Amino acid sequence: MRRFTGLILLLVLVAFLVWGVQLIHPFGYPDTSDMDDYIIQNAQEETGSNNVVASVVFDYRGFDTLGEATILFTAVTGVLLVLRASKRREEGP
Amino acid sequence: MLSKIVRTVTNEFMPFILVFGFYIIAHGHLTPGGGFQGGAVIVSGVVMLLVAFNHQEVKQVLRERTLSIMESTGALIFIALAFAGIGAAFFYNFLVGTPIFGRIPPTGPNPGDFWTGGVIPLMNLAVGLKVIAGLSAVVLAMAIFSSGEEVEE
Amino acid sequence: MEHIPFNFPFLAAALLVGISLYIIIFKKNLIKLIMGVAMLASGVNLFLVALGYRAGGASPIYTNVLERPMVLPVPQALTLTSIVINVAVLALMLTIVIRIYRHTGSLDSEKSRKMKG
Amino acid sequence: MPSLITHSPILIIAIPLAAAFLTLPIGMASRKARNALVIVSLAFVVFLVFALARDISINGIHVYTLGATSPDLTIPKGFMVPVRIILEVDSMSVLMGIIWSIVALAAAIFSLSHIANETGQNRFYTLLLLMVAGGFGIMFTGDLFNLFVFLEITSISGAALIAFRTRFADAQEGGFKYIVVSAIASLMVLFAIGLLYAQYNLLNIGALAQVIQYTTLDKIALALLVIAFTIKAGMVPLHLWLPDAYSVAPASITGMLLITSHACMYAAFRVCFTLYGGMLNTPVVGWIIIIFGLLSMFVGVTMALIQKDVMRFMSYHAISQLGYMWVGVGVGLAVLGNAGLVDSYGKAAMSGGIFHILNDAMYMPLLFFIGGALFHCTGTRDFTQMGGLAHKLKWTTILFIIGSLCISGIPPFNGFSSKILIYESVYQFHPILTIAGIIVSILILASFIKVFHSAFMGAELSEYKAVKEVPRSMIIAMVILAAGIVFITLFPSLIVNWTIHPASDALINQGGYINAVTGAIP
Amino acid sequence: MTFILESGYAFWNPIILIIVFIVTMVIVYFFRRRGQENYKKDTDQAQIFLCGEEVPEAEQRHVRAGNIYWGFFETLKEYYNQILRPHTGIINDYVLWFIAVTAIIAIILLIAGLGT
Repeated sequence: MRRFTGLILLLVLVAFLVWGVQLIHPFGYPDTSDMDDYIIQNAQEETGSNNVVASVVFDYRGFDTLGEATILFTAVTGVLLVLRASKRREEGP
Repeated sequence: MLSKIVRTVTNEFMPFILVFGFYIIAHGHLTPGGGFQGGAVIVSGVVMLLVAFNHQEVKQVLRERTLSIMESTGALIFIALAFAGIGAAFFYNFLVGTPIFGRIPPTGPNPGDFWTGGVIPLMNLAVGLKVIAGLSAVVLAMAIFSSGEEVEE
Repeated sequence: MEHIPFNFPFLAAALLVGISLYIIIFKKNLIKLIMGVAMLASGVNLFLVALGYRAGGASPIYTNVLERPMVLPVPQALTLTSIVINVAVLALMLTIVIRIYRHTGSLDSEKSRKMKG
Repeated sequence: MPSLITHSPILIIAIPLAAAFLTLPIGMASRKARNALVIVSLAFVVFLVFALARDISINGIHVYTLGATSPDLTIPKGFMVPVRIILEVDSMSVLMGIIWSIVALAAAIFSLSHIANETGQNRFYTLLLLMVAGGFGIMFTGDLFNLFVFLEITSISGAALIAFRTRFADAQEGGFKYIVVSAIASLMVLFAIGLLYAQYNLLNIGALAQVIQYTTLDKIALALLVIAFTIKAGMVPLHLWLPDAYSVAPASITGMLLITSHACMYAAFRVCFTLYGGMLNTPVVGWIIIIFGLLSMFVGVTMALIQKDVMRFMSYHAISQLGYMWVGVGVGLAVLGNAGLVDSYGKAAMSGGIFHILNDAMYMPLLFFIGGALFHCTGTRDFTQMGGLAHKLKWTTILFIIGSLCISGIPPFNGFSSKILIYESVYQFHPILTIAGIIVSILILASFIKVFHSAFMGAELSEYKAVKEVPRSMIIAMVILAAGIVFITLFPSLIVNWTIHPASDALINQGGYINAVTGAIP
Repeated sequence: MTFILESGYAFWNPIILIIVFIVTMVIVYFFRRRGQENYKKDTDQAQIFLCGEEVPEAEQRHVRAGNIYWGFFETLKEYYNQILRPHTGIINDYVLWFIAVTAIIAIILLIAGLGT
């Protein structure tokens, strides 16, 4: 019963997604690209970087990258927190 | 610990992996790549060390405490670079036009100049340091924990 | 370049999302569940990076490139961010699963459960 | 000082981040210095949030463009749409920010002694600060992808903190459930962002709201976004993970996790009101939100009645309280297309819902902290085993009485002052909603009488002879929240006029939000 | 005037309620003072009478939470059986609910959009 209902609802959702992605612009021909064109044209002048993706990652959307670096930091801290020794070792002087 | 062939090959390959990783980090503003990608390349070398030798030997070189401090340092450098532009706005690329990484390349395709990009190369380095330390710490901690020992606090 | 019928790359991303949701719902093994989450992340990343493609475009890097239209750079940056985020999520998930296995000796989502109701 | 205000949106996010990166190196050197760093940075953030709130009440929406030559240059010169990430703080965001900063400070103070005997404290505080930064990011950002990033920061740090007590198997299980649910929800958010980006090539909420068409793709994106935020907020029938995760976390973290629930609820409202806004002129979305709210109220309280674990009991009550807010704001959303109805009762309903967020954020963490204090003293979370604790825990008992009277809406406490706003305005929309609210309120009182009788009343039990009053820092944290309750109780109209009505106006005023981003076109 | 919260139809004044509370307390106190004069505190009069049985210790008399509202739960047994069914505690089911609700909401939104 659970399997059947789950499968039906999953298929409904996937059908929506498949139908939805058919409505997007044809692959390779974006309808609008104002923001990206602006970045492609002005990235070299504004950030001095040849790599436009790097200028997006570290300048135009640098705050996302700070968040991303923070997430990595969070995950590493979390991993070390979860795997830590639960009893304190006898501490020296 | 794996066979002698694996260990020898690991030893021989390690410098190349390091050089390649640092190349990717340092040229992040000119070619595909950057701090995350280069850091991941170097960490793959660390994983290779962990597979070839066991974690006790790796632990003598890389301690979790050192790695944690390295990671915090990387993150601090990154956020400090972001803060440094606060005269205009947070994350302002304040080095463009200055002697340090400040050259502006000609618009359009060009051969590429290393001293460009403003804070981008510096941020790449900070992120690279952070990724190397962080992912190494994760892999090392998992290796230590799954061998039954305890990870230090 | 000819127009690809059925928006095939987008379709692949949507189906990948569907398959991974199937895995997450019906596989009781926690490691398989994590693999499902990883696949879901790949599906979404594929979708994002496919959005930015421009027919016949070059990669958006000016170093030694020919004069051609460039693909959109923002989706690539978003995908880069998203990949790193998913690496972090997976690392933490695997760690917690290791701990769960230590405690309960089981990787089955039904047998290792302690809380209900 | 003016420049401090100008930069305050980013400073509020960046100071906890920088403090988090510093916590580990400093904590290795000295424990006291680390505690001081945590408390001082959070206190400074509280100050900044209040300064920002004052500025917003005078000057309107505060916009901050990251990486531009000037923070108020939202759109590059000679261009039409924003390119960079923009932080946009209006009255609603800053209200959430005030709540979050106070609760985070209280939680940090509470943790000082609550986890004093555990290992891994440096990393605990690091994650706590990261969670604070993530929560502020969700509340203040004006960019959809940035919202996703901060959502992930809060969920990852939250999951690691839930699994903090590694010696318990159920803590690991709760953390795992939380992170799986969060990861899937965030990926759905990302998919929806992709759908929106594909059509409009924009990521900024204000700029998107200007051009959005409500096509089929937008509808699918709306469903994905709203349901993803709903599951993160923990509404019935998507609440199943919430008690599992909340009941096993350290109590201070549970209080903070509740506010991340509020933050996700805020994100859902932001999507409905600001991103789609005028497009949703049918009451369908409003009714969806109301039905989620009604289900949460009922199922939450009835499930709470049969619980035996004190933290689980509180978590189900948290779900039921979230229901009130969704009903209140949902009524406002349902009548959004009709300006006359909005003026006659829609805005009052929204004010009630938003006021309830503020009240809930004061008493619910207080109750969670009391649950943690009971666990701290007795070593168990099962309140059927407790009894007679009022003899020993005088402060805790008084605070518990305050909290439980608040949550069940007994006059004169503030719990009822927001419920009366909800009841009266919602009654005109549909009387059954008010009746449901009153019945749920009665059941809440009944369940709290049960816990109070079982845990605090009765003779002193022999196994708890050695129990002492909880440490001072825990009491200070609880008293901070209780002081908030008393303040709101005594001056309800002050709070409502200064913060709540501007917040509900800010949610309704979609044009103002858009103008703050795109209005500055030269 | 800052104490009064007006909702448009009614008002809410905590000060009045606090005064009412205090007045009630005073009245209750007077009633209590007028109580039985012949009640003596430390005699057998104050002892519990349990049909002549041995009275258990104070600790044993404490009514635990599990025993409170027994009748309520007995009446609503069927409701609780139904409501506890989805609370399985299995993570897969949680995600299934998520997918199910998303699919249903998407259908509702699309159908609602057809009319306009």
